Amino acid sequence: MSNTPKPDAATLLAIWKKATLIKLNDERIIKQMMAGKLVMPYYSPRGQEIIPSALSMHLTDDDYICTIYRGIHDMLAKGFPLGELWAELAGRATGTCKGKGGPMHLTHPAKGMMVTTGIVGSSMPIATGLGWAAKLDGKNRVSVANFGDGAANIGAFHESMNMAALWKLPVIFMCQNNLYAEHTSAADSRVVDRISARADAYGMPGVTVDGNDPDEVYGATKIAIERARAGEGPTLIEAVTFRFNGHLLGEAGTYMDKQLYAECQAKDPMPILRARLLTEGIATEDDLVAVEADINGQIDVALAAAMAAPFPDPSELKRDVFAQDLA
Amino acid sequence: MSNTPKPDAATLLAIWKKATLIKLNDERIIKQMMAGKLVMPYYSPRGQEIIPSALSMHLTDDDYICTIYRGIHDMLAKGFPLGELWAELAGRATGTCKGKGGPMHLTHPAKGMMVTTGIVGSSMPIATGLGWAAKLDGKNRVSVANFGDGAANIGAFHESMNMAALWKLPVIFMCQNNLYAEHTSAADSRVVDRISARADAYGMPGVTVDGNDPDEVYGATKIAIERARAGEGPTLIEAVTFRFNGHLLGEAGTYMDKQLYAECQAKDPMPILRARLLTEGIATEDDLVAVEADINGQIDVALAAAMAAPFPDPSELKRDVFAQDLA
Amino acid sequence: MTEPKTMTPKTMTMVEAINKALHDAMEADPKVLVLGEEVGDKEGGGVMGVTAGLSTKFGTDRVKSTPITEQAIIGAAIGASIGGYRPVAEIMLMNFIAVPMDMIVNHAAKLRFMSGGQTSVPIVIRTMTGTGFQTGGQHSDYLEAWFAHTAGIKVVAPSCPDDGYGLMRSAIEDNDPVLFIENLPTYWNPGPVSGQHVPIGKARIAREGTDVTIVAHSLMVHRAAAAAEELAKEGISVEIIDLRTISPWDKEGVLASCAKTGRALVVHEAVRQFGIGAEIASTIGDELWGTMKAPVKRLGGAFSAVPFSKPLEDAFAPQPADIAATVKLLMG
Amino acid sequence: MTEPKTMTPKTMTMVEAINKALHDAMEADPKVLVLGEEVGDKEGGGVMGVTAGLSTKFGTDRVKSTPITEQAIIGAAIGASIGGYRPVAEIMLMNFIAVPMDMIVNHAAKLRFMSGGQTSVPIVIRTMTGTGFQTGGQHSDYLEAWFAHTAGIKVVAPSCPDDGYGLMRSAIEDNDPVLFIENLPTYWNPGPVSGQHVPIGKARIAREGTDVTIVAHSLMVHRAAAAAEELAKEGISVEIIDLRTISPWDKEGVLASCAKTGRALVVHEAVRQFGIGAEIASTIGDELWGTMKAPVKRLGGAFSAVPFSKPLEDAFAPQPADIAATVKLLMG
Ligand SMILES: Cc1ncc(C[n+]2csc(CCOP(=O)(O)OP(=O)(O)O)c2C)c(N)n1
Ligand SMILES: Cc1ncc(C[n+]2csc(CCOP(=O)(O)OP(=O)(O)O)c2C)c(N)n1
Ligand SMILES: [Mg+2]
Ligand SMILES: [Mg+2]
Repeated sequence: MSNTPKPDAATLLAIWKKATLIKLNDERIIKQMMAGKLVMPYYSPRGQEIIPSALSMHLTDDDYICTIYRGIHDMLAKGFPLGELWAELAGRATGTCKGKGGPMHLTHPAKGMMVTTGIVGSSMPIATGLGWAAKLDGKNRVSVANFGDGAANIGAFHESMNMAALWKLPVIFMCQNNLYAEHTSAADSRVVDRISARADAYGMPGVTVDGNDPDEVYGATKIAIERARAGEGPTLIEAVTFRFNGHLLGEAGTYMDKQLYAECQAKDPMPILRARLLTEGIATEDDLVAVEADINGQIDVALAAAMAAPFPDPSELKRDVFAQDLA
Repeated sequence: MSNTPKPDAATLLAIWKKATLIKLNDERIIKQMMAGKLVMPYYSPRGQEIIPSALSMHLTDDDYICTIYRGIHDMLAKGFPLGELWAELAGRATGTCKGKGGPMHLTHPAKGMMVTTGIVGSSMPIATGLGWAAKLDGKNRVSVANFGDGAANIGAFHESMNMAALWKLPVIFMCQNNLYAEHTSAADSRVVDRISARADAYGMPGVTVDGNDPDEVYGATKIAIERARAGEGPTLIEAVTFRFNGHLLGEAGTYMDKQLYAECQAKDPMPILRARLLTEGIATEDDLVAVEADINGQIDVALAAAMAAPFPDPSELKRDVFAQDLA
Repeated sequence: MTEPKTMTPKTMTMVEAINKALHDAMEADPKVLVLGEEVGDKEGGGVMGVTAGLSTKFGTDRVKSTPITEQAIIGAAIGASIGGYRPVAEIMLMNFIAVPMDMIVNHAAKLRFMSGGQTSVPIVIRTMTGTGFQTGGQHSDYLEAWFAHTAGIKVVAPSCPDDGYGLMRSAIEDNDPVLFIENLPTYWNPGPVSGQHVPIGKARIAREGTDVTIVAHSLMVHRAAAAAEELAKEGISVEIIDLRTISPWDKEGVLASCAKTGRALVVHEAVRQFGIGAEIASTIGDELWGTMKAPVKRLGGAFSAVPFSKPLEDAFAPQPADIAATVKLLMG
Repeated sequence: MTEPKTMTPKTMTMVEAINKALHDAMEADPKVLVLGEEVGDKEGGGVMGVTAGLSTKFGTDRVKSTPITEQAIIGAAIGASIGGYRPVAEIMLMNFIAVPMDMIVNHAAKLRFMSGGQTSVPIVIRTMTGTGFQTGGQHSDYLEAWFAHTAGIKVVAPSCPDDGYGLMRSAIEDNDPVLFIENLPTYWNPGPVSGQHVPIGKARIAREGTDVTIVAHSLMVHRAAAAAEELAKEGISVEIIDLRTISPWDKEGVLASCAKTGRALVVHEAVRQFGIGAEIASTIGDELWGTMKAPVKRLGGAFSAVPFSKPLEDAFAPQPADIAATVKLLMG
């Protein structure tokens, strides 16, 4: 991957900022949940911050993304407004989905965040359709389908990849391989080592990158997105990473290989990138602390506003079922 | 494919006999339908005779097969009794399925013919399950999933191939690639040329053979079945062939490439194999004519018996819904 | 319920009427797309010709033949609709709708609600079904009940070409997903087509009468009509309500007719048990409590898969004679 | 309906009861298999522990954790069952059942009939669901109506550990496919378990009463019981029929109770429209025509996806207060 495009210093800093927002936001969610102040099923993306942060360097608000229950990092990287996020997590009427969707269905089309799904594999066919719309529009938009390693074994993966390749749609299939699907390891899910190798079956380029390395993710996504914008069709990217807080917050995690966990911890991208920014002189400790403080401040505001906001009225059950309200 | 096992003279003759039964049976069905004496949706396998005929040389009644609406050739090659076949096609109470299943659901477990499905792709997950049963039984049985080229684009293909490879099940995925899926050509269905290449995605061997060549089909299926019986897992075989009577009997066929059709006609396996038997001195013209006459005689008997048999009583709607009859 | 049509109609088959509606809709709105297996002219314009001519006229960008890939077909339609288009997706036969069920029920029907109204899924899913051609257990089912039970998707099923045209135009312009069910055996029956839109959610009085109300849709409207003809000879006056829309169904229209006749029979081809007739019958029983002259009856398909053999297939779904017999039972 | 149990019962949660049933069934019959996502002990013995201990005890050949591959899971179960086994397949949550819908409805439910009885599919499909944990639109639905409308598959839904144990044993021994619906929010409620088989198709009188019959299943039995307690204070005597089996449902048992009380309310958590309550209500209305004292009422989930926000989620499904209010309405 040595001759793939690399992020410059400013971009690297921008990636870190997004990643830090994701990480601090995750910590705050967990804190609130532990304190019993927030109740929801939470699939923490802690550890996967770099993938969407680097990817989103190449996206505009016009580009589409679809993601999964674990996709808060994808959303934040694409610019999801914090206030509407927290209000949604708290089930308030001021949430982006008026509290109807919750963490598993975060949606914000104003910034291209079209669908969050709780059904494994289902982000892919829909993102493929958005790619079709993008192609018809002729505005060089791309559509990103985020999904996990486990999703690579379900039928919807196969059908979407085949259709997107056949129709040369501007779709980036972004497989965030965090080594586990719920409690199931890769070895118990498939024989082949690399998910990216499955791209061959569709005549599509496929590439595996270190999902914790901003250079690799930045480079691979740049190539894929340029390819898509140029009308050359979809790419499958497998970004290898890890999720530190298990599948669902609160689980025991006994299924996880302890040695593997330790190895992954040593590769936690957040301290590594932070250290790198300092080492490479891209920022000073003060700079970084200031960014962190600023982000925490933004979260404070969003959280406070969310908690103060009203819950939706029961009559909301009759709204948004159809375009026209139910009687 | 030069060092793969080849059929000896007796086996070649046996393959031709099965193939001839399939061909003559097909001709008779069409004759009856044209005369208005048989009414049903008919998906003729004319042109695909060699595939199951050669494959079944390696199967016993204990081995399982699942097939599709176009699978009468698969059934006959495995030994489906003609009388129960014709009675079923004629919708009679004496049919193998008592007239309830019809041509799309031919079943005859006594000889290992477990499921015929009308839903594209669905033979594969079920054959995979039969492979699981076979493995648990520990009797070296194999399970064959027959399906078409079009089915290779549906999700069930992906899921079954992955599971069978992961669990090392004794399954033969037999893709009968007849170049069309209904009215859709390969080029409009997928980017990759060879369906067998998709086996790589599952860590499974995949091979493409000329489905009209008894040597190639015999050899590839022998290897795959031996592999399966030895506990080494599944194989994907793509047997390239053609179906001469279109998708559904009676269709116009205007979608078909005329030149391709002519090329395929020149490769019709039935006259070629017949000529070969004579050239190689495996049989005399008299031998072959005698076989043909015998088969036609058998069909006469089956047909006459079917037409004389009673239709099922309407009370049959209450039977076989559950193990216990409905009230 | 809607007023009778007044324009001079043309005679068309159902196939022609739906084909014309698709042509007119694609002409009227460049955002309308068509996709599905064999829908393009290269593949014959649909196995039954319902989409004939569209790809030639509107191009293969807007009219896309697909591989056999029902999950991706509906997924593509959902995605394109969220992206601003109005795709009409074909699922060749209704039994195959089980394959993309997740896409339809968990996604198409729910995205508007789950997003708090930020996204909408204005797609039409066309599908065909019906007993009568001996296509057996996996090619004949009516499955409208599954979708009527699903909030967020509308279900329509025309019985005549005029409604075929008019409901298709309305379905495409509707801002929500619509499942559009076509009956195969009556595809080539001719009928007048006025070219008017037919509102979703409004039933049609297919025959006026005073003694008994029969509520039906799709093929069963014709079987009910045949029964009504016979019953008329015996002096029994049957009113037939063609639901046209199954969800949201025209409760007011149905109740008004039942209030008038005091007797009701609901007929559908789908399996009777837990079919849509149950909702309609229990609603009539509840809302018109104390005013009906007889219990509300239901007829539907047998509790079995659809059989292949002709005599069994004929016995599976309600026939005019079954309908007439049940009406007589209601007349006491 | 069945007689009350007489053995000395142990106290167990629903999770423990079903787990024990699986253990006992696997012990009793070497042909019983278990498969699904995370069902093995390596993966935690099921996300809720329902299959805990099985793979350790019976080995990973008989108890197989699968990839995320619902079509292959059900396909594998069907194939293995035709091959002579009795697989218990888990679909982790009921909404995900939309993914293998084709396998269940077009195959598992139909193969016996379409083969004229030559093959059978003795599988159990376990699944879990229910509102209450704010899991939102794609993780909470009750979809029993789809399967009740499908000939060839049975549907059961226990409300208490005793029935959880007994129905699971019967389901596994049944020679037809059985969909087994577990309620998540009451998984850990303890109750007595007698260790007896519970026959499929027989309802249970969960509470005896004389004024009104409430027909319910799963969680709604508990909500009905809470309502009945309140109503008792006002002198209204409620009889609660716990259906336990939804298809084939215990018509005789339900009708006997309704004939006694003369008033009926059917309650389920699934969306009310076209839900299973409609079949039951319209059957009561028809069969007990002229003898009921009030119209048969139905309560069910709202006509929407299940919402995330707590107050909305609470308003979605019938609460004891809604049930009590409807009973009072029936009492006039
Ligand atoms: C169709 C379907 N099956 C099962 C589930 C339950 N489930 C939720 S997340 C998950 C694991 C998914 O793993 P992966 O795709 O690797 O994504 P990750 O959670 O690791 O990000 C499973 C099995 C589901 N949501 N949808
Ligand atoms: C899930 C599903 N979708 C669509 C169909 C309609 N259909 C029946 S056969 C067929 C073509 C199948 O082609 P292929 O797999 O190549 O098999 P062939 O008929 O050529 O033998 C289609 C689309 C179906 N039966 N099932
Ligand atoms: Mg994962
Ligand atoms: Mg083909």
